[in-house]
Parts: sequence; structure tokens; C-alpha cells
Amino acid sequence: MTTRELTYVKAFNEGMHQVMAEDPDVFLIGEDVAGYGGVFHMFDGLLTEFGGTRVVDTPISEQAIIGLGVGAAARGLRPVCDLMFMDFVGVAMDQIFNQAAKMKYMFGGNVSVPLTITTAGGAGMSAAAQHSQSLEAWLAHIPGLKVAMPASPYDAKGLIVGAIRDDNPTIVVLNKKMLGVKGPVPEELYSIPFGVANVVREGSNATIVAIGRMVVEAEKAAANLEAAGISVEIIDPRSVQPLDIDTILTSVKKTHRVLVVHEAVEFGGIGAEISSQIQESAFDYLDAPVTRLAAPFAPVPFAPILENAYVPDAPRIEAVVRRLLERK
Amino acid sequence: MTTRELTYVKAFNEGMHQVMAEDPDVFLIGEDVAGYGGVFHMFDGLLTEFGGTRVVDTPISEQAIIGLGVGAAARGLRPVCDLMFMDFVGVAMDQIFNQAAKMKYMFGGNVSVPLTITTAGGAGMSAAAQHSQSLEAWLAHIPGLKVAMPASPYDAKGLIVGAIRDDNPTIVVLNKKMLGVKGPVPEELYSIPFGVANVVREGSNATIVAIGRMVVEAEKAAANLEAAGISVEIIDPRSVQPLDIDTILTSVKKTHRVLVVHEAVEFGGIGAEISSQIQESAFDYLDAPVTRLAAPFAPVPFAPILENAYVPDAPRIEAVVRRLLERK
Amino acid sequence: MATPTEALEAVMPTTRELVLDLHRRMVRIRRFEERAGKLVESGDMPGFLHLYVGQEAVAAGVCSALTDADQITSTHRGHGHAIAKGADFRPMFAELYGKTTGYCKGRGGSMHIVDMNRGMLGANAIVGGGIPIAVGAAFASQYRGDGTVAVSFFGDGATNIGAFHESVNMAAVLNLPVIFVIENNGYAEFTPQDRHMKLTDIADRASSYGIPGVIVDGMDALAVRDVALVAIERAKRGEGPTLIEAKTYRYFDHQGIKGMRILYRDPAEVEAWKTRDAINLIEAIGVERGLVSAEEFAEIWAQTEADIEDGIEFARNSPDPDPVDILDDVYTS
Amino acid sequence: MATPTEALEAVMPTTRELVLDLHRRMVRIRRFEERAGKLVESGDMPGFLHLYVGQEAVAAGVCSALTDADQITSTHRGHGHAIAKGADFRPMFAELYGKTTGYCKGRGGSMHIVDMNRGMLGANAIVGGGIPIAVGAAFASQYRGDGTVAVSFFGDGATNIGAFHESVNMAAVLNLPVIFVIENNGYAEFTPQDRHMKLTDIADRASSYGIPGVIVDGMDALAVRDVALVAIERAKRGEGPTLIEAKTYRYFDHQGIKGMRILYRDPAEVEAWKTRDAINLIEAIGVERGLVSAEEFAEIWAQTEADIEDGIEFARNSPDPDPVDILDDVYTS
Ligand SMILES: Cc1ncc(C[n+]2csc(CCOP(=O)(O)OP(=O)(O)O)c2C)c(N)n1
Ligand SMILES: Cc1ncc(C[n+]2csc(CCOP(=O)(O)OP(=O)(O)O)c2C)c(N)n1
Ligand SMILES: [Mg+2]
Ligand SMILES: [Mg+2]
Repeated sequence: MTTRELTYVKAFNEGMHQVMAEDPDVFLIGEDVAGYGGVFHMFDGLLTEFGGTRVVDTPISEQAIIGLGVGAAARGLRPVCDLMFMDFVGVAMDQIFNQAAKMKYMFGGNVSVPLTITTAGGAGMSAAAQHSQSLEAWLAHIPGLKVAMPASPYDAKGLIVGAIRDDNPTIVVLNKKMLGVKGPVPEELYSIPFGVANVVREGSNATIVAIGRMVVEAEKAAANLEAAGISVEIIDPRSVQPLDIDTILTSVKKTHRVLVVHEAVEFGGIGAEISSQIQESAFDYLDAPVTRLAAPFAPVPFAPILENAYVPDAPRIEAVVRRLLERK
Repeated sequence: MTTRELTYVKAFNEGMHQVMAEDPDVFLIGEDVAGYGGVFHMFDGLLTEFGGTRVVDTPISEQAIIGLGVGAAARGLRPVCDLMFMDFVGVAMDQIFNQAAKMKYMFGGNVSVPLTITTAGGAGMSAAAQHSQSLEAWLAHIPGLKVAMPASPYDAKGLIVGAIRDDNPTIVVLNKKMLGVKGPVPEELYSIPFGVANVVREGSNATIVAIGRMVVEAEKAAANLEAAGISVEIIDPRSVQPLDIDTILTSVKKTHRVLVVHEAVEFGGIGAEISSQIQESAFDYLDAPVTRLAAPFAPVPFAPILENAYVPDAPRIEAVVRRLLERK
Repeated sequence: MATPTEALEAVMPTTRELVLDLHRRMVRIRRFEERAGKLVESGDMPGFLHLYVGQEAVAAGVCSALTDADQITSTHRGHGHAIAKGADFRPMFAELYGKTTGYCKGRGGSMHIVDMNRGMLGANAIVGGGIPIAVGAAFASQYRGDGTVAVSFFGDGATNIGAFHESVNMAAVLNLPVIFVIENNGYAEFTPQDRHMKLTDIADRASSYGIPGVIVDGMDALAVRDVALVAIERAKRGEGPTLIEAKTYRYFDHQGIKGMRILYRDPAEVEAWKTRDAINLIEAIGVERGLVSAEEFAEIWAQTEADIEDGIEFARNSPDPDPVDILDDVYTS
Repeated sequence: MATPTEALEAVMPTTRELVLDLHRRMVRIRRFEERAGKLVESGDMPGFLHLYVGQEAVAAGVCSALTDADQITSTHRGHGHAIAKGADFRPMFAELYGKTTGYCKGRGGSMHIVDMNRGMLGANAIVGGGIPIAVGAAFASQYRGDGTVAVSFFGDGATNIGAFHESVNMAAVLNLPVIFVIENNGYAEFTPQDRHMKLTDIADRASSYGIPGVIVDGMDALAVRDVALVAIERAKRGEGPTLIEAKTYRYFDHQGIKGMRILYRDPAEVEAWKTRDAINLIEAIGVERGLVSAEEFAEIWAQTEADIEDGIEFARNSPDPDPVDILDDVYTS
């Protein structure tokens, strides 16, 4: 495989191109995804390459966008429906959770819904309360749906391909602040299945389970901690539904201390589920309580000074890991 | 106070009558809440008593119903907006989480939204996947919103009054299967504030934190266990947002073993948050992992035999408590 | 009320086969429901039912114009659409009884009947929930160029929910082969139309989307079929969606077969609609025009009873689901 | 395009005060935005801005007909509405700079400007999100019988989202004193109107709700004011909502002050609209009719510049929020 550096958004875009070239049943639909290539340029070039039948702009009608995907998927196509900002799930939630996710089960297995929803989440852009949220905990609580949050260009490409090839409704949440982040990406088409965690870094003193962009912050923290002689293992679950708890448990049983970090508000965040599962299954291995680091229980504030304080970052991760290691 | 037996729904209804009589700024709006008194008869008699200006039927337009409440609340009224089935949050979610809940914060404290949403959740009625859900974990994950789940007639009355008097957006989730359950209810107007747990039963061997109707099942299990010499303390948080963790911790520090039980699917349920907070704050007091009992990760099935297996009940609670006590 | 029956008679003559076909679909709906309603009322069957009785001409008329390859989406009041689209009584009763032999293996019940082999893409317990899904099915038709169409059935009340608006506009913009069928029975639950909108004719809403809006007598299956055929042809020609408003009425309460708990409808109104009963009408047409004899119609009623007994028997003798399988089919693996 | 200006002239004469008032509102919007756009572009100010420049006549015309007790809700493109409703530059600039002295104490930024004292119930970053909220404000007017009205501003693109449909229908059914103002600038982000709906005149959608739909030249503040006054009077008489479509245009890109990244609009189209600029128009009317002199208009521009400098200075010197207060105002206690 030839590998070169690509940005996160270019890697995603390459995955879209390749999987659409491979499978004529894949189409893309959403607001300004065709002519404009998506407001984050996630879909640049797709209209030119695949034409207006397969790359379709829509009115501002998120219920109809997702619902159209559900109906087309039930008929065997593989729609990619774009939701632009994750904050917009609220206007389309019924189609996501009551329709797409439940169809297979409530119809007795008679229908599959190979629908992919793409969206962008996360804070740090001074986009304020309605354009900065991380709502993966909601989505992960929906039986029938799968949810991935790529934390590198490699994963952005592999997970969108994995999502589209998956026979279930999936949602891929890109992180807005990572769009320009670069990393190695193979040229070839490859796919990362949902439910397989990535051991981003091996270590022995503590485990950090990091979600989405927090993986990058955890890596910075781990590098600093290493300099201080503290060896941290970083696990990126990649998908929060399904959750690869086995990989997490293996790590925790080795390190005995674990921090879960995410951008969403802590209360009711995905960290609560991860924490609960860890202590349920590795209770006797824990030398300290499973610890969470996440956003405070407030909407995302606009002012940069507040927003910086709001989202966890490497210095705070480092501080919490140190406290975790002090715990007797 | 004169106290007599009332059903859960009558107690709720009495609270509505009394609080509307007390405060002319309170009005009720929703689908078939006026002429029909609500499909669960929650609102019987209100139209007759308070007239069509204060008790208002609407088209089937949940976004507009909640949004109307938001706008009226921002102008100082105290709207009660009915959502009929909790499963319908999906069609109104944006107004709930991006508008009602965020307004105060993102507007710098300049607006209060004393809006109350009423709805009915829970399974056990053969109402299938789209009319049986328990989605409190979503709502509890929304900064700015408060969420209560009354587990007795007494609480149904007190919490709706508490919700309407609260200056924040609140949601009161009645349990459909409890509508006909009877219990003692004072005649007078009283209010239960959000964030104050109810120690339903005192005990010493284990704590059960039970949500909504699961309180009733926990009580049955506790009675059986008592006969076997096992003393169980039952805590009903009453509101899951805010969560009265202090009362829970006090109990856990006494019993050292705890089971959290709810109707919603376990993965990402409110039990995860409660479990995480307990082990974070009472780690050294725990003689066994915090344990959860909740629905399996599937939509609610229709067939009674499946639905019965789906929702936790007293026998299963009892069995889990026994296992919890065996844990060394 | 534009009833193109006469105008189209020359082109699409009312044949004996057609009358029998529509009659059979309608009788099957009516008797299935009356029987199912009783079974729930007696406690023999779990759950609750939204009965379609009274509105049969709409489902029968539209579905008689469709093939199994055409798709429909339905509502909480979905038995009629399923039966009109060709669903069998055995798996329908079995589903209502929550049995493994049901259309949804007992997972869905009354509000989620599905039959992918017949192009019945599912009933739906969320008002408006099925409308965008039909748009998606039509998108697939256009994408594949397979000449099929999709139909979404929904009520007068559903036209006030956001999903309706978004779906019709989207279908119009994308020129999709979909037909939106409003079954205007005058009520959203217990709220009369004049309390939930300021229009008399909901078909007028078509003008918001730049598509044709057609009103039809929803008690006349032939008339419904005719407007459906026109809309289907239009859709197949690539000219986009049509909004059809069928004026109709439900005989039972919003839910169940009992009488009304409160008098939100004038009993005289109910009786007046019953004088225009869809099944009586088709029988009168059949006999008057000498196409079908009264005996032949009676035979359909009898055959339907037999099928119902067979379906109930089948359902009762079918196995219950096993709770160990409760996690099956949450995901496709 | 029905421009009732002439017809109404006799009843509501175009006074010198009115011309000055509308001019001032529009100039303040334009210059505030051009300046704010530059400050963001240069990196001096955080975030991103959706500029209203070009559409000033709509906000100015409508808001000139309202009092502080009347409520408005706005959109992602909300500066113009706030300024037209009387918002001050100091807290506006402070908010854009994320300072404690801002309208939202720095919590909200550009897309969430609010001014409860002026009846500005908030900008909104969710397309359509503010529409039902205006309906609620109007419900409060009716409930209290206080004679106030509510106005919701939103774009052509927003009329395709469910919340629009539900809100207008609800307001119609409940006969609420609310005015829905579509600012049709021809585009939803980068998608032209003919790709997001099949209508030329969005005012036609009023017929779906049984309310009046009015089209007005959105570059003519006097014309906008006139139709607003008619709608407001109607609302106050208890006759319910009106849907106003103002045909207008935005001069800058969907977001920011840079040129277009892709050519989704013909530059000739942009230039053509600029020849009908709203501020030029009111200046021409003022001078032609001998109501206001060119010098007086120049004075407004100059005063606006001074106010802007003052606002920016104030904002820059204002304190940043303190992260220890990050949890304040999540709840009212
Ligand atoms: C989103 C949503 N809101 C409310 C309901 C409750 N509900 C079920 S049926 C119904 C009335 C539907 O009226 P209409 O569309 O006219 O259909 P009809 O029942 O008359 O066939 C309502 C309000 C629902 N199921 N879904
Ligand atoms: C529910 C929702 N969908 C999509 C967006 C992204 N978005 C922001 S502005 C915009 C276009 C709005 O178009 P229009 O209503 O015509 O207003 P204009 O920008 O032209 O003023 C879109 C799609 C959003 N903010 N909210
Ligand atoms: Mg109806
Ligand atoms: Mg626009």
C-alpha cells in the first residue's frame, strides 16, 4: 500500500470517492453537498465525478433527508445522508431513532437499512451552543444504530467506508476541529469495521480511553507524561456503538487505572457507560475509581476563553492522570 | 393535611387543577388535552374549569407545541406543553434541547424559560417499539433541562406542581403502566422540588436505586428479600436531572452494595451515570461492583412474552440483589 | 368534488373483474378489522387497534392500481393498507397475536405490519413518520429507473406535521414518482379538521409545492382508483408527485371498536356517512350495471369469513416467540 | 409585485421623520456589519458571521412599525434584526468579541444576540428554530390581551423546514397576532430557490394555512413598512397571522465578507441587485421629495461611524468572562 499524508477531511473525501466508484448503489444527499461539496468540503469533487443522480442537493429539510435515506435503504440502495452539523440531529431525530434504527427489529428482521449518516461535531471553533455539540451519547443509546467518531485521517477514511459497507444504519461523526489535521493514509480503498478499538499507544501505568478529538489531546498528554516517566496506554474505541469493551478491559487489567475523556458534557455522556462497564467487569483490577474528564454541565459557550476552559485538553488530561496515579 | 387514596393519574390531575387555580399564568396546550382531557385522561376537567384560553387543543405539530411554550415562557407565562407519548420527543427535540434548555445560558442569563413538558413513557402495554420507550437518559444529558419521573401518586401530584413552579424548563415523565396505581395523596396543594431523592424504604444490606415504575418492582423484591432476612434500602431519585447523588451516596456508604434499575435500555441509560458517580465518590465503600439491571439493547418488542422478558421486574431484581450479596 | 369516474369510463371501463377486485379488498379489510377489534376487546388479543373501517375505498382504490413492485408506507391505522396491498390474513392475525409466524415475528404488532414481498414498506406509529420513507422508496425507483412508484397514505391530522411538509416539497423538487394520499376522515384523534387547520380542502396544500392537488370521493373505490391511475401515470412519465385528498370517514372510535367515550362527533354525522358506505356503493354499482350478481358478492363475504377463521386458527396455533431470541435482528450481521 | 406604498401614502404619509428613521436603521446595520466582517476577517474578532448587508430594508421597514413591547425572533443572520429593533452597538460589539458586557455576556456570540428590553427574543442558529418561538410570544400577547404582536424573520430556505409549516398552521388555527416575514434572498446557503422549491412566490404558501400572503419589494423600506403595518393592524384586530414575502438579496457570501468561493451566483446578478440598493433608494426618495437633505443623510453615516468606533472601543476594553463562572445561568435558581 502506498501511504502519504492527507488531511482528515481529504482522507474522508477520498474514502467517499473510492466507495462510490466501487458501488453504484451508493448515493449522497444533503444540503449543499453537490454544487458546493459540503460546507466543510467533505464532498468536494463528488458531483463532478458521479453526476447529479448520485450526488444530490436538497432543500433544508432534515427529516425528509434522513427519511429519504431510510426509504431508499429499505429498497436496497446505500444512501449517505449528510446532516452537516451534529447539532441538527434534533430536527431529524424521529427518523433516526424511531425509523432507521428500529425498522429491522420491529419488522421482524424483514428489512435492512444500510443507511449512513454523516455529520460534524465538536467544539473549539467559536461556533457557540447550537453548532458545537457532541451528542454521541444519545446516538449510542439507540438500539439498531451504529456510531463512529474518527480520530485520525486514517480512521476518517476507513470508517466512512466501513459505515457505507455496513448493512445497518450508521452515523459517522467527523470532528470539525480535526478537518485540517494531517496523518498517513493509504491510497487504496480500505475499510475499518465498527466495534474494533484502536490501541493508539501502548503503556503500563494508566489507560486513557479517549473519544474523537480527545485522542489527539490524550496523545499530547501521554508524550508529556512519558517524559516524566509515566507510561500511558491510549485506547480509541473508534465506534461508541458498538463499543469494543474487550480491548478496553484488556488494557485496564494491565494498568489498573483508567481515565475516560470526551468532549460532550460529563453527565450522561458516553464516558458514563464506559466507566460503568469497566467497573462491572474489572472491579477487582481497579486500583482507583474509573475517572472521567469531560465538559462541564453547560451549553458550549461562545467566548474563546470560556470555550477553552470548557473542552478538555492535554494539560488537564495530564493533571488528571497524575492524580489518578497518586490514588492509593 | 387530609390524605386519601388516589390513582396516579388522578393525583397528577389534581395537581394540575390546583396549580392552575393558584397561578393564572399557567396554561396547558397540546393534542387533545382540552376537549378530550388528554388520551390518558391526565387533563380531565381542566377545560371545563379553566376555559379555552388556558386549556388549548392543537394540530399535530409537536415542534410548534413546544416552541410555542418556549416563546410564551420567555415572555413570563408558565406553559405546560403536553407531548402525549415520550416516544414523540424525536419530532420536537430541537425545540427541547437547542431552544428551551439553552436559551438562558446562551442569552447570558437574560431569559428564563419556565416551561413544563408533560409526557408518558414506559413499556408493558403491548404498545410496541414506538410507543413504549424510556428516554430519560437523553433528557438528563441536556444542560438547562430538568427531568422528573414520578413513581407514586404522591409524587405525580407533587412533581407536576414542582415542575410548573420551577423557573427552568422541566419535563415530567408519567409512567403509562402506573396510571391506575393507587396511593395516599394529600388534598392540599403541595410541591416536590426537583433534585430531592426519596428514601422509599430503609435497609442495611444493599441499596437499590430505582427509576420510575421500577420503584414499585423494587419494593416487591425488597418485601420478598426481607422475608429471607435481607434488608434492602430503596432510593428513588425522583428527578434524574438534577440527580440527588448525596442521598444515594449516603445509602451506599451504609450498605456497600448497590443495584441501579431502570426500564430504558442499559447501554447509555441513566444507570450508567448513577453507577459512575457512585464508584467515583464511594469507591472505597464498595464491596461489589455497582450493578445495573435494565432493558436489553433492543427496541421494545410487541409480543407480551417478549415484552415481559424485556422490562425488569421484581423477580429479576430479587435475583440480582442476591447475586450482589454473594459477591465477596 | 371532482370525480373523474365518468370521464375515464370510456378509457378504463369498469369491468366485472375490477368491481370484484375492489369489493374483495374492501370486504377483507372490513371483516378483518371488525373481527380483530372484537378479539382485542375480549382480551383474547393483546394491544390496541386503530380501525380503518369506513375508509376501505381509499386503500382498495389506490392499491388496485399498484403492482407488488410499487411501494406503500402507512400509518397507525394500517391494516387496511396492508390488506389492500395483498397481505395475507394468516401472518396478519399471527402478528396481532404476537406470534413468530406474524409479519414481524411478533415484534411489531398492529402498528408495524410490513410485507416486503407485496411492497408494503410498513405501518408506522409516528404520525407523519412514513411520509419521508415513501419519498425514499420513490427515490430508489427514480435512481434505478425501474418504473415503479411509491404511495404514502396518511391522515388529515398528519398534514400538519413537519415531516409532511418537508417530504412533499422534497419530492416535488426532485420530481420523484410518489403519490401522497391524504385520507381525510375529518378528525385527528378527537380534534375536528376545523380545529386543526383553516382549510376545507387539504388538497389546496399542493399549491405550496407546485404539484397537482386532487380531491376525490373517498367512499367511491372506483373514483379513487381513477385518480390514483392518473397520478401514477404522471409519476411514471417523470412529472413528479401528486397530492390526493380522499374525503372519507372512520366508523369506529379513534382506537378500538367501542363507542365514543366522549361525544366529539355527532352520531348523526356518523350515520350520514354510513349511508354512503363504500362497500354498499360498489355492490350497488356491480348489480345495477349487471356486472356482478348479489350472490357473487355474498360469496366474497363468505370466503372472507372462511379466510378469517383460517387466519385466526393459524395464529392461535402458532408458537410464541422465545425470549432467548430477544436480541435477534436488532442488527444485520 | 404589490407595492402598496402609493396607495397608503394618503393615510400614512412619508414624513421626514420616517425617512430619517428608516435610513438610520439601515445605515447602522450596513456599517456595523461591514465593520464586524472586517474584524473577523482580520482575526481580531472570534467566530464567523452571516452578514445581512443588502437586506436592510426588511428589518428596518418591519421594525419601524413595532414598539419595544412587540417581540421578534431572528435567525443565524440576525444582526440586522437586532439593530433595527433598537439594539445598541456597545453590547453588540462586546458580544461579538465574547466580552462580559455583551448582550449574552459573551456566551452567545453572533448567532445568539438577544435584547429583552427591546423585544428582541433572540437570534437562532437553527434554521426555523425561531419561528415557533415567535408563535409562543404571540400566544402570550393574546393570552394577556396586551395588544402586542410578534414577528418572526426567516429566509426562503427556512420555509422548507418542518418548523415553519407547523408554526404557521398553529398560529392560523389559534388566530395569533404574529407576522411571518420571509426574507427571500433567493438562496439557501449556496442553493438557489428554484432548486429548493417549485414556487416563484413563497407568499403562495399562505394559502396552505388560510391566511393572507403578501409580496413586497424587500429593497424598499417604505413598502416593507406599509405591508407590515397592515399585517400588524390585522393581528391587533384579532384576525390572525399574515405571511409576508420580502424579495431581497444579500450582497456578501453566505458567511463572511470575502468573495464567493464558488460561483453559485452570477456576479451580474449581484450587481443588478445593488443598483436597487435600499439605502440609495431611501436617500433618493428623501432628497427628491425634499424631505431630507443629502447633508442630513451624510450626518447619519458619520454618526454611525462614531457609534461604531465607540462600540468597538467599549468592547475591546471590556473584561473577558471568567471561566470560574462557566456554570452560571445554566439554571435559574
Ligand atoms: C408524532 C406523533 N404525534 C402524535 C401522535 C398520536 N396520534 C396517533 S394517531 C393521531 C391522530 C392522527 O390523525 P390523522 O392523521 O388524521 O389520522 P387518523 O387517525 O384520522 O387516521 C395522533 C395525534 C403520534 N402517534 N405521533
Ligand atoms: C436545521 C438547520 N439545518 C441547516 C442549517 C445550516 N444552515 C445555516 S443557514 C442555512 C441556509 C438558510 O437559508 P435561508 O433560510 O434562505 O436564510 P439565508 O441564509 O438566506 O438568510 C443553512 C442550510 C442550520 N443552521 N439549521
Ligand atoms: Mg384523520
Ligand atoms: Mg435565503
